[in-house]
Amino acid sequence: MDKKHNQLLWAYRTMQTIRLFEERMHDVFTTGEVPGFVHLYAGQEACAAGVCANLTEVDYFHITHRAHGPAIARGADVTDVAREIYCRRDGMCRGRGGSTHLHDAARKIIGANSGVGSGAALACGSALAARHRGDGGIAAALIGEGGANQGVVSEAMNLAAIWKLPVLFIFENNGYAEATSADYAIAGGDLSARAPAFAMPGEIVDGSDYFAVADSVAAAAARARAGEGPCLIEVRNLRLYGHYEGDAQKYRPPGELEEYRRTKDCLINFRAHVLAEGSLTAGDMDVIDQQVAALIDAAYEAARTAPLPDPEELMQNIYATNC
Amino acid sequence: MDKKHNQLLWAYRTMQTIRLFEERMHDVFTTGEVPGFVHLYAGQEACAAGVCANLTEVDYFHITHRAHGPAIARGADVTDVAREIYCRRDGMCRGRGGSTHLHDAARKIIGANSGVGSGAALACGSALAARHRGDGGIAAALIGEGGANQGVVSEAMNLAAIWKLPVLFIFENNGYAEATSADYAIAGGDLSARAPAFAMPGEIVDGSDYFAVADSVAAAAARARAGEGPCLIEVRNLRLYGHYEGDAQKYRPPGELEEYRRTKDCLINFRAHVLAEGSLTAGDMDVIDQQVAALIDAAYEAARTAPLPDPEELMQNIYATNC
Amino acid sequence: MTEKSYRNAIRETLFQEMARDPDIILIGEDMAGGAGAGGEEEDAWGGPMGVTKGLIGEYGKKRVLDTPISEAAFMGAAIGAAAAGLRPIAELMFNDFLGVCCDQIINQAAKYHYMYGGQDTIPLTIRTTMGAGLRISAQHSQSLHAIFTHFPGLKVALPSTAYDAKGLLTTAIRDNDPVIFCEHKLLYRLREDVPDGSYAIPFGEARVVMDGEDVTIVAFSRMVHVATEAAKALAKQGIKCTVIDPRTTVPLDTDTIFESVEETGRLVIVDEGGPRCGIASDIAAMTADTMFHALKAPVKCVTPPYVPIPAAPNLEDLYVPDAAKVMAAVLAIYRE
Amino acid sequence: MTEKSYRNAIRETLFQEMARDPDIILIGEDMAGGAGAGGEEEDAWGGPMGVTKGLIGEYGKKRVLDTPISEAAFMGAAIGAAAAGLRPIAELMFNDFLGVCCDQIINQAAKYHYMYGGQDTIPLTIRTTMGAGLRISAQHSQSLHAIFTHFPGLKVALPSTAYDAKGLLTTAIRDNDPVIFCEHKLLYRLREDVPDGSYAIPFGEARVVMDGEDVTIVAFSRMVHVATEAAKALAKQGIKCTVIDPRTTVPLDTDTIFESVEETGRLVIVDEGGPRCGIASDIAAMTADTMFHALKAPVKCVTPPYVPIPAAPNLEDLYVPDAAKVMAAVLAIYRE
Ligand SMILES: Cc1ncc(C[n+]2csc(CCOP(=O)(O)OP(=O)(O)O)c2C)c(N)n1
Ligand SMILES: Cc1ncc(C[n+]2csc(CCOP(=O)(O)OP(=O)(O)O)c2C)c(N)n1
Ligand SMILES: [Mg+2]
Ligand SMILES: [Mg+2]
Repeated sequence: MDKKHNQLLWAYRTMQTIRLFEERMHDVFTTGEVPGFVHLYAGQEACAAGVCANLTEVDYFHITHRAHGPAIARGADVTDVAREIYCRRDGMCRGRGGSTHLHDAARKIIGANSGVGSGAALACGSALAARHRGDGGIAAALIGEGGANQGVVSEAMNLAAIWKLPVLFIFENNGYAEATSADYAIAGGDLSARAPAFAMPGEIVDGSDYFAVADSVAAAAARARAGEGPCLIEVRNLRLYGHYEGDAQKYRPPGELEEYRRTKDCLINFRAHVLAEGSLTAGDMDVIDQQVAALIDAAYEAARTAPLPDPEELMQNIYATNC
Repeated sequence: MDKKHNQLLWAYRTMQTIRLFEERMHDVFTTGEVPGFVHLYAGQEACAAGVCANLTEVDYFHITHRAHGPAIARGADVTDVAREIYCRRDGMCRGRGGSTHLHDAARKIIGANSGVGSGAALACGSALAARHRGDGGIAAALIGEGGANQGVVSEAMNLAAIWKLPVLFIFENNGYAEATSADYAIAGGDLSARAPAFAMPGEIVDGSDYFAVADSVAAAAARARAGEGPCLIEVRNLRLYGHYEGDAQKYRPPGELEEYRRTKDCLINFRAHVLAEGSLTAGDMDVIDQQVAALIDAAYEAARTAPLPDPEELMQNIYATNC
Repeated sequence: MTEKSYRNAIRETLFQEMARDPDIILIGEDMAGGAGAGGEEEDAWGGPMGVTKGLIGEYGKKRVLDTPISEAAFMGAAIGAAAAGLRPIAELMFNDFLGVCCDQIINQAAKYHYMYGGQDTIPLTIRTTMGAGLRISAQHSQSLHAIFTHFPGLKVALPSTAYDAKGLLTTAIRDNDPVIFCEHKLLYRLREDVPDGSYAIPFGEARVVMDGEDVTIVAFSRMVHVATEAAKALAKQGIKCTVIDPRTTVPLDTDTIFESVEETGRLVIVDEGGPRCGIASDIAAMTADTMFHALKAPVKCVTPPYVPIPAAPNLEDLYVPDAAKVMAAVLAIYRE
Repeated sequence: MTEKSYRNAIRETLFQEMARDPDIILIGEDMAGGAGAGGEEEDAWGGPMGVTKGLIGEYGKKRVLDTPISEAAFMGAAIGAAAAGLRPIAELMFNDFLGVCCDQIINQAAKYHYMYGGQDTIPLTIRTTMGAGLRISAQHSQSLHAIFTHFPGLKVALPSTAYDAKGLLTTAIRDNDPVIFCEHKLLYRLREDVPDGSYAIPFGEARVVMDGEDVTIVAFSRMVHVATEAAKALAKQGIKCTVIDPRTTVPLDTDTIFESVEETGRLVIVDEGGPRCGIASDIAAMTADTMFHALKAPVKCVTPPYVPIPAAPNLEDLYVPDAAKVMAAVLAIYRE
């Protein structure tokens, strides 16, 4: 009971942290102080949270260019995330990666990757290493529905299946790859249909429903840990902002986001769910809201005022073994 | 009736030409006079013949490194083929490509390609061009079952499906990719299962049965010509020789080839079929056998005695527009 | 003659060439944008960089093809279509994504004409973007023209101005070989007077940006502007540089470079590509062979250091060659 | 000390290193061969070139992993496994197939350590084959070490002898960075005495094959033998050459090269890679900068011409540099 309660508090806190982090990012981006391309995860929180609810210390979590939310869901330090987005010396990648390349080895958050889809292959390697060690670890890979059309993803699914690797291919179908709709780019419109092609189970999950995602991932993770091989989960959601900050989003059908915000906001739905079942109180969540708001303030302030890397850093860490 | 009769004569002549061509190649290879890697098509004749029976002048035929048979099936001049394999000046690619890169633009035989699987993408381009011209042409791409595991093949299937391109993806499952079995390398063991993943029809056909292949391709071609998009056909057969000449084939289960030769030889089965239905006579086929034997003699003799390219050719045809 | 941005000069060329030849098609991600989405605008993006805006409205979906994120498949399709008689213009959003369609470019497009004995031509133009400066880190900021140059069979153009962008793209599209057309991300807003009508700039003809008898500076793409800035500053110190923009690396106008080196005896090459096996070392090597006796001083290459490209703005600015580094290189050899 | 072929020296290294470290795994196509086929032999092929024969028998399926023809996926898996603590040795059957896993190598493996701020290491060895001579045409005969060299973050080894193959592979496997280990197809049968025990040859230390004060010849891989043949013939004419095999292009032992050039004043670089933006031009450029004042004559690059590789034996033989071409280059600058 306590465990469930804590889990719910964790889920709410996680999703709320991501939401506020991204809303703040959306605001500050206009000031021009954030370098590079920034892809916001707002609207998709239930997916990363639902996955991470099922991951343990030995598991790997492969994320994408839409990196902030997933990194936070996996427990990355929010200040560390913000500092990296601001390309600061003490960011998680020492300012070398920026928004799209968050990576936290200690937490097994594996590199947001600019070549979309390539995380699917890297995840096979994480899973292989975990199996080699025999520590029961699995690899969960987030892949955008657009990135899922990269050939390497199909190759990786086949490889994971024949090697029975403990990989979860989590295709996050947020409706768009940049400005191109999933319906246009995916033959048949249904990524879960690719599961039988590679002899693995697959299903579609409502990405606005934390519980649905968490349950689906729980089953897949259990299966993977039991040595039964990979699974595919297609999580359907929408992003609340543009592909990246600055995107005018003229491709969206009118009213799409308004409707989604009204009926599919994972935070609103989560709140309603836990209040209805009485598992959390409004007070529980209000406290979290305040804590998170303070955390976000502090993280952005810390990031904004943190120093950029020292010039010598340009030429460091090219090789691990001296050269 | 006449048409059907001619078609049967053509099919028998085609398969017999390939068989004798490859048996001869198998023999002469041991002399060391054939340069490079040589992959024989013997045992798979019904596949290329069954496909080409359904192609017209406007259609493109994309072939693989196992190139001799498909090129011959599509009507390439046998001497021209032999000369190219011998890397002669007057080979179809002027001796620049050799056995694995047969290509005959006039007959729309498109480049056997060393990067297995890439023909799937090129075929989308042929189909696009045919549709652009509106000449009713389609593209049929042979792809080995091993090459089908290349990511570009999945990408191409998806692309062909969403663009409704007239492409036939013909996966020739001869049981092995080099020494690795199809059962090991293909998740689920069944390539036709990839068709629904990319929203196209797919089926498995007995590759030892010319009629089965031809019928399946006829239906797929008609569909493609009608603008209904791509199809997948998995043709199951075995090669009678090694992956390439020199392969000791220790991976084969004992008796596999003997059994295949006994029950699945497409030439024997074809003969039995037409004799049983009375559509061709033994005499018809005996005549062809003799003609083909003479043709093969002449082709090899011509190839063997033909000159190598002139040294100046090394630096020719790098660019089409002067540079 | 109207003032146009580099971006608009490219767009205008696409409009004009597509009007001229109905076999030209455009293939790429979000060339129009909004495919299947039901938004208000037919081309919601008009290309990731806004270069192809309006083309789908003019030429329709049959000739402007948005693709899934499948570079290998659509590059292969473009090559196949080129071999089959169309004249595709394919867009590789960032040249870094060569990674996922490398086989198509280096093994198929580059070798098709030669390997098959000259039977087919591949009149394909690949438009791509290059260059650092947007703070988008190691996988989106590279300048990979040396890689394209390494493989015979490709031609490689790197326009540094709006005028050249139009003239070189016209040539690229009309050329019967695969051409990699490298647009620098930081040049899209550059503006100058550009003729409204069509014109073609032949490949392999360098542009001499400035003329001077002391030192020869060869530079490509955005580095032409950096080199020119340096040369102007040096002129104030009485050092007169010739600045040469070869405009294409394949074919390469060695004549113009060598003639200048004959006069100056000193060569600095400025390039945003990597230092090892790059285009700077390529030209340095040719010069150290053919022009050895004319050389009075070491040949200097000004390139980024040998390191992946960092996101941090201050590090990225250190990474990219600037006028100060070019001046230092010139000064290092000027006295000799 | 036993006489071993280059092939067996490599195999022996794999055996010894896998015995030493249980985290080493092999990944590639037909590393064993016969997977799932039911043939009599457990490793029906033992690698496409027979190099990995016997390893699956010794170390089992858990450590010798045959793959589908999916280079992008299995290279990516090897990188992921390396980041996660294993030490994979992946085989890219022909270096030409870089085409289909390029992103994994240039954008992932090369940049992983740097881009993520040094958090993880990628102790990955990629064994691959290079070189022309088998009459297998343009897509199976390239020597692409210049491409690997272009991207910082990779190390690149090109053993020219059986002894070096063993020592360099040992270093590669123990190194914590991604190493591209380029085996020349035509050297597999080369035999010489090779120690039976393990030894490591440090990266970045050239081997001086011959010593002479007239001309410096730098060569890689099989070209070391071609250069040596030329140098021996020249010696008979009284021209004394130093022949240097740098053994790795990254790191590159410029010290040894430059010291020799200091003495000879003359440099010829012999390489089987392409001439444009290749390793020959790379070294020529460095020398024309750093060692300009020591140079007495033009720097010569002996490479194949700028053309795809033809299948026809006579054309392929014209394509690959031979001793006669090296001698001609030396003679061309010797008198100066
Ligand atoms: C191989 C490759 N092609 C193109 C891009 C450019 N790009 C970056 S994000 C993106 C859209 C990705 O869509 P999706 O995978 O659905 O993820 P989302 O952005 O929706 O989270 C594209 C095309 C890329 N990064 N990598
Ligand atoms: C991308 C790529 N990887 C590996 C190879 C080496 N190779 C050549 S043929 C072959 C086996 C191909 O098997 P399959 O596609 O089933 O065709 P088959 O030889 O059985 O006709 C392999 C692995 C290649 N040519 N291209
Ligand atoms: Mg998406
Ligand atoms: Mg096969």
